[in-house]
Amino acid sequence: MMALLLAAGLALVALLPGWFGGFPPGRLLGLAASHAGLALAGVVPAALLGLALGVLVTRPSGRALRPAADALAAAAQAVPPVVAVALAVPAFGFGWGPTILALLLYGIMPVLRATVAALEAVPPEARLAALALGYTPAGALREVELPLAWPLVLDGLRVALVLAVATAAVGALAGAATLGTPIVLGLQNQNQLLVLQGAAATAALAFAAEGLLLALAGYGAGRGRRSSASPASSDGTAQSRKP
Amino acid sequence: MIAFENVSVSFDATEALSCVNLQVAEGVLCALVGPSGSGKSTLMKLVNRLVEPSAGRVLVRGADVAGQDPARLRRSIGYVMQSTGLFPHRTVAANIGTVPRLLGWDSSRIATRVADLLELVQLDPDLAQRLPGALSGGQAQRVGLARALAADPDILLMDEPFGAVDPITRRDLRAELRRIHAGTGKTILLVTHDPEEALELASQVVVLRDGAVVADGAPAALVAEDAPEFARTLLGGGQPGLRRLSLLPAEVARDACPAPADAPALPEGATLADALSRMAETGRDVLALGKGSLRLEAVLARGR
Amino acid sequence: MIAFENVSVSFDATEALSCVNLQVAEGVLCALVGPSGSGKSTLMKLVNRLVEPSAGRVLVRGADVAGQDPARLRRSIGYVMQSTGLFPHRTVAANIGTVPRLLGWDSSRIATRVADLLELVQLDPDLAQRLPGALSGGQAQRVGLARALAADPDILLMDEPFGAVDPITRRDLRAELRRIHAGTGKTILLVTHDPEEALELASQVVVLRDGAVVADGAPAALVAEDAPEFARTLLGGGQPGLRRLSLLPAEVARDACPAPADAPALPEGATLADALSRMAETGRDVLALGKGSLRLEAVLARGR
Amino acid sequence: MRAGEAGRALLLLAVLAGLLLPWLTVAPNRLLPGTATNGFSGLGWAAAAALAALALAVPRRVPAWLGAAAGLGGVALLLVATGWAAADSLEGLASAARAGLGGGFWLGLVAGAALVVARGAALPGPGRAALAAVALAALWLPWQAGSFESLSLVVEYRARQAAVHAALLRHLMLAGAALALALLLAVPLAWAGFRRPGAAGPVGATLGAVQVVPAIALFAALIPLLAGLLALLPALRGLGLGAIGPAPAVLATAGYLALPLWRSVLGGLAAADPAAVAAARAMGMTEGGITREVRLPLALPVFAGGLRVAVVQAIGLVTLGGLVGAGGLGALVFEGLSQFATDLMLLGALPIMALALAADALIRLLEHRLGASA
Amino acid sequence: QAARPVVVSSKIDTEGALLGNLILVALERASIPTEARLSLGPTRIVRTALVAGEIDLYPEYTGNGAFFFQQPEAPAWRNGDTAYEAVARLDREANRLIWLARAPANNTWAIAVRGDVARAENLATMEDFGRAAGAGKLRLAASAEFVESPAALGSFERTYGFSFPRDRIVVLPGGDTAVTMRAAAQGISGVNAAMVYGTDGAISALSLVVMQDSKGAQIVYEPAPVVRQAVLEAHPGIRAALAPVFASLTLEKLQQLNARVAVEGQAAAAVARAHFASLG
Ligand SMILES: Nc1ncnc2c1ncn2[C@@H]1O[C@H](COP(=O)(O)OP(=O)(O)OP(=O)(O)O)[C@@H](O)[C@H]1O
Ligand SMILES: Nc1ncnc2c1ncn2[C@@H]1O[C@H](COP(=O)(O)OP(=O)(O)OP(=O)(O)O)[C@@H](O)[C@H]1O
Ligand SMILES: [Mg+2]
Ligand SMILES: [Mg+2]
Repeated sequence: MMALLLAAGLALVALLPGWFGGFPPGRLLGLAASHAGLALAGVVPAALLGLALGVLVTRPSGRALRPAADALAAAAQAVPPVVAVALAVPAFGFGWGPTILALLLYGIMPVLRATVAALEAVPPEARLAALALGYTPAGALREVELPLAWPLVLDGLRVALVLAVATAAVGALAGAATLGTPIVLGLQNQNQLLVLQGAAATAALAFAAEGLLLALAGYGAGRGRRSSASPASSDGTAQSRKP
Repeated sequence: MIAFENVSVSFDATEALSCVNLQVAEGVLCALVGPSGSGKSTLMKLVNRLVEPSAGRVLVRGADVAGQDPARLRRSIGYVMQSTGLFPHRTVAANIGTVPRLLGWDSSRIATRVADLLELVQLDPDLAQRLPGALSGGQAQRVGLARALAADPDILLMDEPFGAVDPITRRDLRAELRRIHAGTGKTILLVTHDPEEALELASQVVVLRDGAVVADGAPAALVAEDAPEFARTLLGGGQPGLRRLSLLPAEVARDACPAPADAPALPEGATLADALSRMAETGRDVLALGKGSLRLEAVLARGR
Repeated sequence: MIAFENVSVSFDATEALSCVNLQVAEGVLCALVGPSGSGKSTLMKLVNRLVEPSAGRVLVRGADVAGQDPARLRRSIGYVMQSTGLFPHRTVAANIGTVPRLLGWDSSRIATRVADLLELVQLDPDLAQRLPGALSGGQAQRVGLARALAADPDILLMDEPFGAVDPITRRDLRAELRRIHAGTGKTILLVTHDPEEALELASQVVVLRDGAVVADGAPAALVAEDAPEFARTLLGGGQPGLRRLSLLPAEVARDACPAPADAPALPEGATLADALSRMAETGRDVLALGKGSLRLEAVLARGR
Repeated sequence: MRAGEAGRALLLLAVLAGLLLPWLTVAPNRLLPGTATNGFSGLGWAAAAALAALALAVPRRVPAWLGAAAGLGGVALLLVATGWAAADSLEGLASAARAGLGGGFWLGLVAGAALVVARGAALPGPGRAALAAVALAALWLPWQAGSFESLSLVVEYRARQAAVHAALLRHLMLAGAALALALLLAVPLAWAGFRRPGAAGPVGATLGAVQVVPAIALFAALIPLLAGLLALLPALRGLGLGAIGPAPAVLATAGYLALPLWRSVLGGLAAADPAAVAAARAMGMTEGGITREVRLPLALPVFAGGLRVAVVQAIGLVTLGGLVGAGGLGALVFEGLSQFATDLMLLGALPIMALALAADALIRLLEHRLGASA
Repeated sequence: QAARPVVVSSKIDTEGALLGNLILVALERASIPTEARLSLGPTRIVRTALVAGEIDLYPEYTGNGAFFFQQPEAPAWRNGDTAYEAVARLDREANRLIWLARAPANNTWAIAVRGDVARAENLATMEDFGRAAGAGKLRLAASAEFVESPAALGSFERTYGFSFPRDRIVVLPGGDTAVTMRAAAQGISGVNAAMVYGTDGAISALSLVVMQDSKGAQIVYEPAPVVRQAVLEAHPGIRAALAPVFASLTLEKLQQLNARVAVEGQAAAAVARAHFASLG
């Protein structure tokens, strides 16, 4: 698990300076916990929404909505998270609310795109076979299309998660306790060490999240295919790392 | 069992089928042949509502399919595709057990059924836990067949089921199918590109061309001299006389008188064409067939 | 023209070919048959160095290919694949003109050549500006053939060239190939799954099994009674007698005496099997063949 | 959900937006939160007429062109009526008073526009072009007639018209430069990764590592880095490189774009039909020839997909250039941020979204062309 | 060197835009060639750019010298004159930067309370604020810097003898007074008191009341143009061109001008031109 190793290394980079006048490690850890929670709170609805939209626009009935959904996702992606946070503060107050909204906007596109691409890549014969055997459309989606699309969808989720962890730093601007706090403080006080600590801690968290996601997914896949003698159920990292 | 009444199907611009009328009786193995794009697959998909008619009615077991729940209907009809369409993420056993699971069978009953089916299509039980990616083409086709048979449907749709396998495996699978059809008496609709296969397996052959049925009848009738020209060319392959002989069991020309003691013997179940081949090989004009004999003139007389 | 001397090929764990010795003389159409995975494609790819032997030598036009520049060698050898491998982003004309362009021909010469080739493979010149995606299977196969012929190579490698087309188109393409081979005298290596095709087209048939040559000879010899069992089963299809008759032109059994006036006539170029079919169809045991006649006994006598 | 139901859901969304959320807000100045009016009471008869037109766009019986046109009419009417209502509501107030657009307006606009796009998507090419032209006219005419001049957003625009135009142009240039730089980086790397699959892993990991650095940190961290570099190599200054301004913005943005571009080029190269590649090799093409003549052309559609992602990201990310003195629409956004003036932020953010959408549509068109020709 | 225009810059905030535009207008009138790089970024960026020579001139606050030279506790920063002298000397010696004449307007940190709250609780000075701080009626929005720096909130607390409960502070790490004031005015997240700067134009528009720092707890932040010595030598006219402009910027005047930009939404350039014209 290369991601987890990287995460550990970066975490050291982030924490070590704490003993030499940098940002105190205790506070950094507290911020990291809050950061992780915030990122999760943003990425989960983004993932659900992206998945739901992706499924919707690949159904025969939702195909008409595809251009609109694509355009919306692109627009959402183009709003810089800082701006989204700032615009959302008057409506949502300080703290998590506006940040979650920004993460939501930012996370939908990767998940939506990955879901659509993955569902379109499902072999048409498998889909046809599912219908021909008497699956209802929903059953075919649940038991055939989604499982086959899963590796690519997972890739999209991974991207969204990493983006969310990196982006959650802007929550600092809205008063949420995140690893963006030392970054913004450092920027204001010209303290490069704080910026480095914040950035390294954020990166560490992102890698750790990625590693955990892949480990969880690999575990799930492994359980699903435990009984198979085939070499196909290989390590998830190697598969999803492929472009 | 299956009836098409004035059925037409249009896709956007193209008319895939126009005014098709066709009956397939219970227990019949009906072969659909015709050039590529003639509408064979479309005709077949009407039966389990993968395609909807733009005009006309399709009756299955006497009832119009239009009024039936598609999922229920499909579970009651087996379907085998050329590209197998096996679910790549499910083991062989899970693939075969799909429809029973949809029908809510309990798992021990499914397991028993899967084991029976593997035996029926002559697959090693060890394959049950493999994923389809790890099967050879012929094995995958057998799994596809087993999957279609799983819930013991009385109707089986087979769309070029043996298209992707080599000729040796193909011959095996063909024998398999004949055996299963004989043993179960299912109604089978079989799309094939191979005229020999159609003639050999089917008791009814339907020839399609440009979305219309141009011939429909017993195999022998379609290679006879009075058969429609297109069907004759398609099915006869330049030697309609020999094709006819290959459709007839040797018994029909048997002579009760015993053959000379040194006459070569013809095995049980051989066709008249087999008899002719054996005569050419041995240079003899009489063969022993069971207790009786088979004479060259009698064989040739049946080619008309 | 082409010679394999003690050639073996290993891929990682599997030995695809072991100790193959084989000669293909100039102008011969040699068919390679055998079950899937027996090494047919591998043998063919040795010729243009798409595969390198792990032991032994491959000689083309008398010279070991190992010493030759692969790109130059390949440009001098035509190659047709089952999946056509047409470039989807190039027009039919550009596809056909690929090797001439690589060889640096000027564009007007290429254009003339493309037009000639389209005529040779009997394609409408209007197709020249289409993209391959807009062709039917049979048309695409013809374009693939034309592309392989473009620089007029003296050697042509064809790997299941007619695998993906329906039987009617397939029969046309087969006739095409026979015509081209007869007209140009090229040395052709043809991989096919279809025993009938091999017997009908080839003057030399090579049977492979598990990476070894198990039979090599004239088609008739391989379905004879003394042929190796495996080859006989593979090629004979259960009726080796009739297969042999289908390999022989009707002339070999002709009788100089004229036939009765009402005897049905057999067209020029028909085989003995065709004659037998005609006899079965008409119920007659004498046919008119040119000025002479053809009698049933004479036909059957050749099946041995 | 059937197509008609999707349309009905959008219509319902528009109605709810108008009923439950503030549509227009009137405030004594641009900083104070205003008092809200909801869409229907504010717009009067126009709201009813607009909704009726939108409702006509929903049923599938209505032909696509008519549905799209009706929807478009409804949206246009909503916009114009909102402009008029804003003018009415400012009547007699001090000059600092502002009429701002509320969440209900934006949600209603998005729902209405989605309805039009969904119906318009069913039209043939020329029909879509005509629809787009009519949509532009429907915005342009009332804009020229001054129907929108009372909206706070337009007031902000009028106050710095020239600056907005300049920022737009500069934003495009920055995004273009970042994209070009990222291409220069990603294409050779992808090529190397394709030739030597062993190299792809580390390159992917490195480019991926950039993604996890928070954007604000990266943009800011580049300044001391560049300053140090320039101190070492003052000659670079002559090339127009500076520690502040476009250089860090373009560099940082390019860093983020490299990954999607690299992935799509690599994926595209690998996507070529193996049969076509095998055929090319068998005909005696050299490896270089195969790449030039077979792999690259066949990779283009895949590559266009990656390019689309990268362009949208570029337009979004370059905004942060406003923090490092690069200018562009980001400068407007951050000026708005520093005053906490919502409309000024929107004045920067809306063109960014519009640019992103336009670029997305443009590349999609290109993709379509490529897809059609390949 | 003389032909090179003076690169004028400013910070990316309302007052920065205003002062930067004023400088531009003044230099233009004095026929000194200029190149505008206004609203370049936050303090750090602009300061780095000036030290690196990327820009030539921008308005900075005297009190920031406390942080540039890392001596926040030094008493010199708490008086207008000594602060100016200190920063001018330090910057000339360390960076060859010249501080020109400053404006008599102290843009220092202060705390403002919602008008209705101030009236209800009778709050006018920091003493009043200190008394009310512990009562749990106030919720303060402030930047992390304001909360954590001993020279800011800490200095207020020490000077006026109170301690503001930390759990009643909404800390915004990059927080600008525009945000904190708006939060207090609008009551976002229950906030009713805000960190502000003395010259913020929006204070009265947002009905906030500034608590008087009667004991001078804060560092003095008076704006002044800072220019690179080499540039000043090349264009000696800069000094005379800018002095009257900055002299005109009293606290009230600067608040007014800021309000025109921040509250009324006029463009900073237009406001600057109008003010310059009013100077005659
Ligand atoms: N889903 C579809 N949309 C549009 N046209 C279709 C569709 N399915 C089939 N067609 C068209 O309908 C006609 C009949 O197709 P069908 O698949 O039934 O032919 P077929 O006889 O099965 O051919 P093949 O032997 O190649 O499988 C063809 O012209 C085909 O292009
Ligand atoms: N590139 C390769 N790497 C590893 N094994 C290979 C490779 N190419 C072929 N083989 C193996 O070599 C053996 C012979 O393959 P080959 O493709 O020559 O068979 P074939 O007779 O052409 O079969 P088919 O009729 O299926 O095309 C097979 O076992 C195959 O799996
Ligand atoms: Mg078909
Ligand atoms: Mg092969």
